[in-house]
Amino acid sequence: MFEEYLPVLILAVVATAFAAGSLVVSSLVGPRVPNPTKLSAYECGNEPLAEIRTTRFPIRFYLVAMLFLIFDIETVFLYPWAVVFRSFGWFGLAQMGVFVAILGVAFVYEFGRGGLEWD
Amino acid sequence: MSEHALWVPFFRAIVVFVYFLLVTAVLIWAERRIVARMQARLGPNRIGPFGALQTLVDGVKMFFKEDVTPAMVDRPVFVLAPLIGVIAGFLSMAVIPIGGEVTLFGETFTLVVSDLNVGVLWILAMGSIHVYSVFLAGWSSNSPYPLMGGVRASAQMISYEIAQGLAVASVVIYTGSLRVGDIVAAQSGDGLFPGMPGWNAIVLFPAFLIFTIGMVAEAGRPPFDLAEAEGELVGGFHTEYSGMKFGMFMLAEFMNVVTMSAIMVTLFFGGPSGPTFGLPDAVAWVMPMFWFFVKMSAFIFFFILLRGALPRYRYDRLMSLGWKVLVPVGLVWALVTAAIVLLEEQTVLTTEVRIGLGVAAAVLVGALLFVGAAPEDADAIPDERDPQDDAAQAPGAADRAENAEEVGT
Amino acid sequence: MFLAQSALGVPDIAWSSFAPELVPTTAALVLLLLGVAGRRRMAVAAPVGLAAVALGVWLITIELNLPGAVAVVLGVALPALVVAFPRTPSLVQAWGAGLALAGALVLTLWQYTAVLAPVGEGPMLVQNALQGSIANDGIALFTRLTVYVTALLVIPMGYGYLRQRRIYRSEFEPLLLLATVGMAALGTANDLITIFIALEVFTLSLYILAGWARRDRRSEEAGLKYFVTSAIASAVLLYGMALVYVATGTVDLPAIGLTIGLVTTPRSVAAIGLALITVGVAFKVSLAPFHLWTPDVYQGAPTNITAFMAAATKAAGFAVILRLYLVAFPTLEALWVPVLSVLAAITMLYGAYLAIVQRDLKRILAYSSITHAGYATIGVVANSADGLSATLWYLLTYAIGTAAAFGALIALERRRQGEVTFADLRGLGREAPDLAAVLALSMLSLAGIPATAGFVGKLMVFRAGIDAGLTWLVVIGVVSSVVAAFFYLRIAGVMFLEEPTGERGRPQVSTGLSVTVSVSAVLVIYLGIQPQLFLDLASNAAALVR
Amino acid sequence: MAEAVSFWVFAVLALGSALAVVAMRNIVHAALMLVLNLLAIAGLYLTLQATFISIVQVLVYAGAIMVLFLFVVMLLGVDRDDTLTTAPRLTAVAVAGAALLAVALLAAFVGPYTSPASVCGADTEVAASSDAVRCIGLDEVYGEDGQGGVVLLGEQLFGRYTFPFELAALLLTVATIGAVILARRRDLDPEDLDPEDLDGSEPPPGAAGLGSTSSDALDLDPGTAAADTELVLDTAADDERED
Repeated sequence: MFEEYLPVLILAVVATAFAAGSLVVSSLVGPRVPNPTKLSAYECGNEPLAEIRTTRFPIRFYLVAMLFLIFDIETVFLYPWAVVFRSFGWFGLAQMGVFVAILGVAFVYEFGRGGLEWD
Repeated sequence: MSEHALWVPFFRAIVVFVYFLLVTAVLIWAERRIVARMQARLGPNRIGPFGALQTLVDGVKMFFKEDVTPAMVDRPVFVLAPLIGVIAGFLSMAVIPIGGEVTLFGETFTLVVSDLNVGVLWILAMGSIHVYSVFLAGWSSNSPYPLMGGVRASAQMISYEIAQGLAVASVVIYTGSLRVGDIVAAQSGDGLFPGMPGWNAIVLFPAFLIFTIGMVAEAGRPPFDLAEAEGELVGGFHTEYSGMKFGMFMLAEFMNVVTMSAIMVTLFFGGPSGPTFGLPDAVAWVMPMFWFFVKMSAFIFFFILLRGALPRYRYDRLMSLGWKVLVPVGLVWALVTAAIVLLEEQTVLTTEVRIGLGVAAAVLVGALLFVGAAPEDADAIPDERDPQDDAAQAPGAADRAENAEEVGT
Repeated sequence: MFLAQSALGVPDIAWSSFAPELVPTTAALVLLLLGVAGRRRMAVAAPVGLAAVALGVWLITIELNLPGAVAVVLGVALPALVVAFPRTPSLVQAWGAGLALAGALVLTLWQYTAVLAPVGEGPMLVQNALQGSIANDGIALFTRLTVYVTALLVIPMGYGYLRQRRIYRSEFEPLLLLATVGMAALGTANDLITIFIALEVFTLSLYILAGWARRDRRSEEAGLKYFVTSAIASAVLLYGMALVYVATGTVDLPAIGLTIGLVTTPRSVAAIGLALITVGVAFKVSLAPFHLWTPDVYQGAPTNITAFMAAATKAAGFAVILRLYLVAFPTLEALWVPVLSVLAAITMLYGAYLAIVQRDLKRILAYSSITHAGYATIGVVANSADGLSATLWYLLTYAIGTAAAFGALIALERRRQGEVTFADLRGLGREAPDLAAVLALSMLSLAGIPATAGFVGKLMVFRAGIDAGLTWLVVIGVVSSVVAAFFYLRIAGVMFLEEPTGERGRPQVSTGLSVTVSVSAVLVIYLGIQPQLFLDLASNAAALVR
Repeated sequence: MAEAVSFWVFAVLALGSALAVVAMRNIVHAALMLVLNLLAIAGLYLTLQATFISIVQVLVYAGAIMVLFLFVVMLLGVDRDDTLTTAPRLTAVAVAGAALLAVALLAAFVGPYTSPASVCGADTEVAASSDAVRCIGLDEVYGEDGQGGVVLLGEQLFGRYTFPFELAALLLTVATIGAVILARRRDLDPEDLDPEDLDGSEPPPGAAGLGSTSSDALDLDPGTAAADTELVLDTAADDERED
């Protein structure tokens, strides 16, 4: 167990050290000549709009994230099933088939309601 | 996993780290050369043979560039975002075997950081962590283009994560194990007939197609590089980044190409397995590394070709493709795979029947794939709602007035 | 022992154990598809209908006549409805949902007569199916009856109302059906995991339904409030379940009941789990002091949905309470009986007191529902077979009375176009005597006046309480009933004794509404004067999977 | 040793980040702390040898739920100066409640699980003699499968828990319906609004009242209907902003 994850831990440490180290080194050796234009938001040369953070995003994105959550859970259910379904035979397939079919109805419903349209 | 000397884990981690870093560096150079060739240019050719050291020099140059941190950013998150990208990128390589068994100083081990027992899920999990890098870069910049680019890119990534997850699920269903080592081992034998490789790409062709599309979208590469469509969003989520922080994003992006190619090779093309041509054992251990590198390079080349050849996709089309085509096809294919596996187990299918079944299934799913991917008019449900709705919902203007008010507040 | 029992290989599927839920589940999915099928409705209805008929014929050939008949009827009805209402898909939805619920009711009764009590007179059998996920016993039977009857009443009741408020959507019936399925499944659930998922199925549906009227701020607020409070309650409940699992190492309620008594079980952990579970379920059935969400949600939600929430969630919530406390925690009786008793006492007094000072009738009924949760709890804390059957019976009568009351409110609300207060009731007895009579009848039943269903229920609950030695609680219950009778009777009095004020249109009673309120009124009286059949059923049903 | 070290690291990380979640003023920072917390919990699962659950924790919680959370933050357009403030009285109540629960849990667990008499205590003889099955590590339970518990989990999920598994599909379906309804602006099925429908062969119950009493929403007069805002989520859809 520990043996398995030790190399991963080492890799993580090495990667972090590499990434953070690069940032630190560059901040040490790089020049620093700030001016107001550099420090303002880039908007293709226009005067930056004031409050970008009050912008609200289209509800589409929320819907995508919500659907992602739902189908992610479905996908996650597929993995343990993929490993064990052989021992359940056709019953196992039917079981996942029903699950997928029910969510398939939800999917078709959503398709029909335009939930997947990006307009 | 047997006990090894303490240096072995360090060796594995560092070898893989350096390996992928080098391949990424070569990729950046190769891409510039190849795309240049496709555009009848020369590309970098000054530093080193054929300009091969250009990447190195560029990397060094990055250090001496000014790292501008605009005034409006959210500093801690602004710094964190590129780090997450690079770290997640390196970590997702942890389960990919880059070669076969090697013996070094009396220790025999496989050239992989660690063959985790949740292998393929580890890859997906790191992919889902990578989303944060993009999203947080956009959010912390506090500037219009990055914000839009970040949200767009993360929506794209999560959409294709599902499709990719389903394609990987087919592989797991076929193999019956989550461990990458098992998946590679299962592909090392012969295919449907002797002499044909037992690659999953052949048996699970639809899953392979889905994964191919998904990997390009996940990596945010052309033709799916909507997040940084310079015509609309300037640089996308990293517009406000400069200096080494920008360098990190660039590294992460190119590393993603390498990782995706490596995963593709591992899951669908048998990883490092391949013929050894009866070489003596002393040399034979090089062959798996060679095969892995060749296969991976082929996919990296594919990525570069895509970039050189294809125009950018439209964002709505991209999302439609992911949700309306890849997800349903992936789900159906996962079940079909399971059915085939069960048939295989219960009855002894003849090779002809197998091939027939496989071709039929592939044609069916492929047809679905292309029917779905056809231009919108072909599959759009005629929208009967809107005109009636506007007419019927008499104070439709009220609706809009409401919005205006709401936006104002 | 460690992770429940290990069941390898293909599990045994006892179809009859969840047959009643299959019908509304399928119907919900089909109606969901129909709702988006547009002009291609027939392309959905015909194959589904055909499949259902084929299934039905096959069932009949293997001697399952009643389920087969249900499948055939529904299979024929679906395309027929699509043909019959080509221009009003919403009617297809409403009728389809109604028929599916009727089918579920038929199957519930079939299940009882054919599987659980085949001889008819003998004691009811209990069925432990699907490796312990499902327990078919008295709780399951009564929950199904109550929930399906309520849903069946609510669909025609609300159809015209939703259309007129212009908040009808084709998702309404599927969501209502799925909520019903969730509640029925909760009534049968016999392990913690099934309980939690079933609970979430119906509460998630109800969040959406409570916020159904998107343009109405109060409905929005109701949806949001219900969502936030109920989600927190679910989290607390889940935490409690996790702790119980930690302590006992199993999620099966009967196994928990056995394990929790062992010396090796850390009781303190189980006790904290029990406390958190109690908080969670108290939220769900709105026992004071966890009732704060109830008035606002009941007032804000569209009235037909409020009717469903008030009537059916109580049944489902108490089903899980009964099962948890009587099956899983009987050995911790010393802990939960006093706590629940105190909660019940507070609930009865507080609910009745606050109901008096309300002006809005929906709020009055909301507080009334809180009060009734208190009465029903008496049967739980009695911790006896009598108490069990009393609670089950009480919930049935309460559900029907509440459905009738809200049905009458719908008619008034449609006239008034807004909230209904006492002023709207003045002289209703003269303007619309039938409606006033139904409303008065339901009030009498909720107040527990003799010759109505509510009286019998209250009597049984109080008797069970006294038998269990909880006289003080019953005294509080009686006091609360007297206080509550004041506002119930005041409603009835205002309608018949006071003069109408000003010009108002007649209350709008659609056909569906009038049928449903009449049926509920008849049921209220029938159960009040001829309770024997159902009482027998209830006492027979006091058998549990232990 | 390694197990103990990783436990303490992850436990401290989990606790610290959980505290940070409630202490942070900026909602995105708080969300990031929550991500860290979820990852630390995944680490704890890993320490318990439950690798599959651990990775699913990362995939679903950190990878999906928190992304949804961040998207909703974007959707609402939360200003960075928007701080999360709570009334001091409520904070006090919450702190008191949490402290009470913490003390109760500590008391409940410390007693039975650490005393020498306990089956889970250090006294291995007691553990060996009595019903000690609850105290073995997950490593041994998973022992055979070598896949981090996924085989055991799958066999339970698809064998014993078939019914709740299928119910979960219904739950996800309801969630889909809810998401679509929330994201849609329109209240009605347009086909049902077609006046012809209402005069169809069989008038729907209540249709008679439509013309006479009110032609629009029942609850509000037209003036307030326009002023009455929909849910923020709904109108937040500033549709053309993106393009």
